[in-house]
Amino acid sequence: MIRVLETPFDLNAEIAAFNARAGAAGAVVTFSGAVRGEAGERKVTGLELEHFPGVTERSISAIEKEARRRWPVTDIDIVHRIGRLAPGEPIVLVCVAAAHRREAFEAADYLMDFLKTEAMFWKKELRSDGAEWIAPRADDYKDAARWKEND
Amino acid sequence: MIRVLETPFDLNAEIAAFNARAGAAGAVVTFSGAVRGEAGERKVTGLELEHFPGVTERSISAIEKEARRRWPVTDIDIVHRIGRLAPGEPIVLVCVAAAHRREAFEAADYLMDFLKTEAMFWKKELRSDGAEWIAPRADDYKDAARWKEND
Amino acid sequence: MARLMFFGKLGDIAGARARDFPLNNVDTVSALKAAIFENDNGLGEALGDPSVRCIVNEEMTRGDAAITDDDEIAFIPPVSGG
Amino acid sequence: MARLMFFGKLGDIAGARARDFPLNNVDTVSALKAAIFENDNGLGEALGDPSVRCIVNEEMTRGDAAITDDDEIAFIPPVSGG
Repeated sequence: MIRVLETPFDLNAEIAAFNARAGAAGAVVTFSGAVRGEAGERKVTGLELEHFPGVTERSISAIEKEARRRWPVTDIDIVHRIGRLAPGEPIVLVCVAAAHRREAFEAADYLMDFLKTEAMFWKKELRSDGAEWIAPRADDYKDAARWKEND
Repeated sequence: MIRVLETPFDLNAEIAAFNARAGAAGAVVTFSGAVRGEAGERKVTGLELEHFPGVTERSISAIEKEARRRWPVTDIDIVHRIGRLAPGEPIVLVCVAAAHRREAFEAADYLMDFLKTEAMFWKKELRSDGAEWIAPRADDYKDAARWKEND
Repeated sequence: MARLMFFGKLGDIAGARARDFPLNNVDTVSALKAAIFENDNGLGEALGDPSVRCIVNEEMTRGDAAITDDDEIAFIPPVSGG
Repeated sequence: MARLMFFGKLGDIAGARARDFPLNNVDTVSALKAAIFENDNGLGEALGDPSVRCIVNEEMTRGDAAITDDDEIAFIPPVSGG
């Protein structure tokens, strides 16, 4: 299930619902990202996340579909915030269930790498010294490149 | 925090407590394993997990310490069941918090590989066709070998 | 009138997330960028950055796509989710 | 009397998780295994498996450790957590 939400979501309630639905598979990996309160030495007062309605959802759906093609996972949940976020608020949650842990870990890792570098979101960091649109770090592109298949 | 528990634990409550304490770091990865109801074609009626009091806790502590040496994680929780478990019950929970997702993913993955192959637990599978002590799969040893450092 | 959309920092530079724009004789994305540059050097320059991609009617374009006054033309800078 | 402990399948084979055992002249782990074999062939054979490790007074031993009647000697088959 993929959701792009304009209002805060309850991370723990989402994880609990996923576990109730999918936990019997055997292995569940969750990743959650929260807004950090600082960027280097500078204080972050919030984030603003933009998306492209329809197109963003389809970009996530394509990433999820590819993860399901690569690993025999039994269930995937992806929740991504848009709009204005305060420090400490969850931005993203990925939950993956599978029979064995390796598949669950790899699929969750894969999903996050591509949510960072291919899903259609734009993120503005609001700081005490001004606002800045954030591009993925070089490491994010390197992480995504790990999954290149030799074909 | 490391806990070895003789009675069922509330997976979602543990995750929620970890998120409350450690979630502000930015990235949280959780892994949970549950007893599966079947092994191949055979029905599993439960598991029995033995440990070596004191020695088991120290073996987990050594694994956690090594994970902290390798990655700049800000927090780790490890919960592991012993005793009699029914299908669907959680056996193990690993939670890792870090500033960035790569560290959190790798440390959680590492912890699970060594909880499977080095932590002092013994697991008996109770099935409709009898009981069997379970050794790690060849893949489990292979997974653990991935982390070998060239030194 | 084509519907132009600007995401991320391009929206800030354009001063709007969306704008109607008469294409007149403009019939490709690159010609559109040139026409925008004539009106607004700063925005035109930003659109010319090789990292900026173009989505026409919700489909990612490759190279220099043909466009008409019925199209929705979105300019997107590098994405950054998660 | 030394305190012997048997974990996992070794406990099933021994018929007990722990047992007191007089070492008499036995002063190494390998001599202990031989002495156990004399009493209980099945258990002695299981302890002889190269995958079985020995923990003396909560410390993993390497090779053939010396032991005394005051020691706690634990035999462990391959572990399997998680």
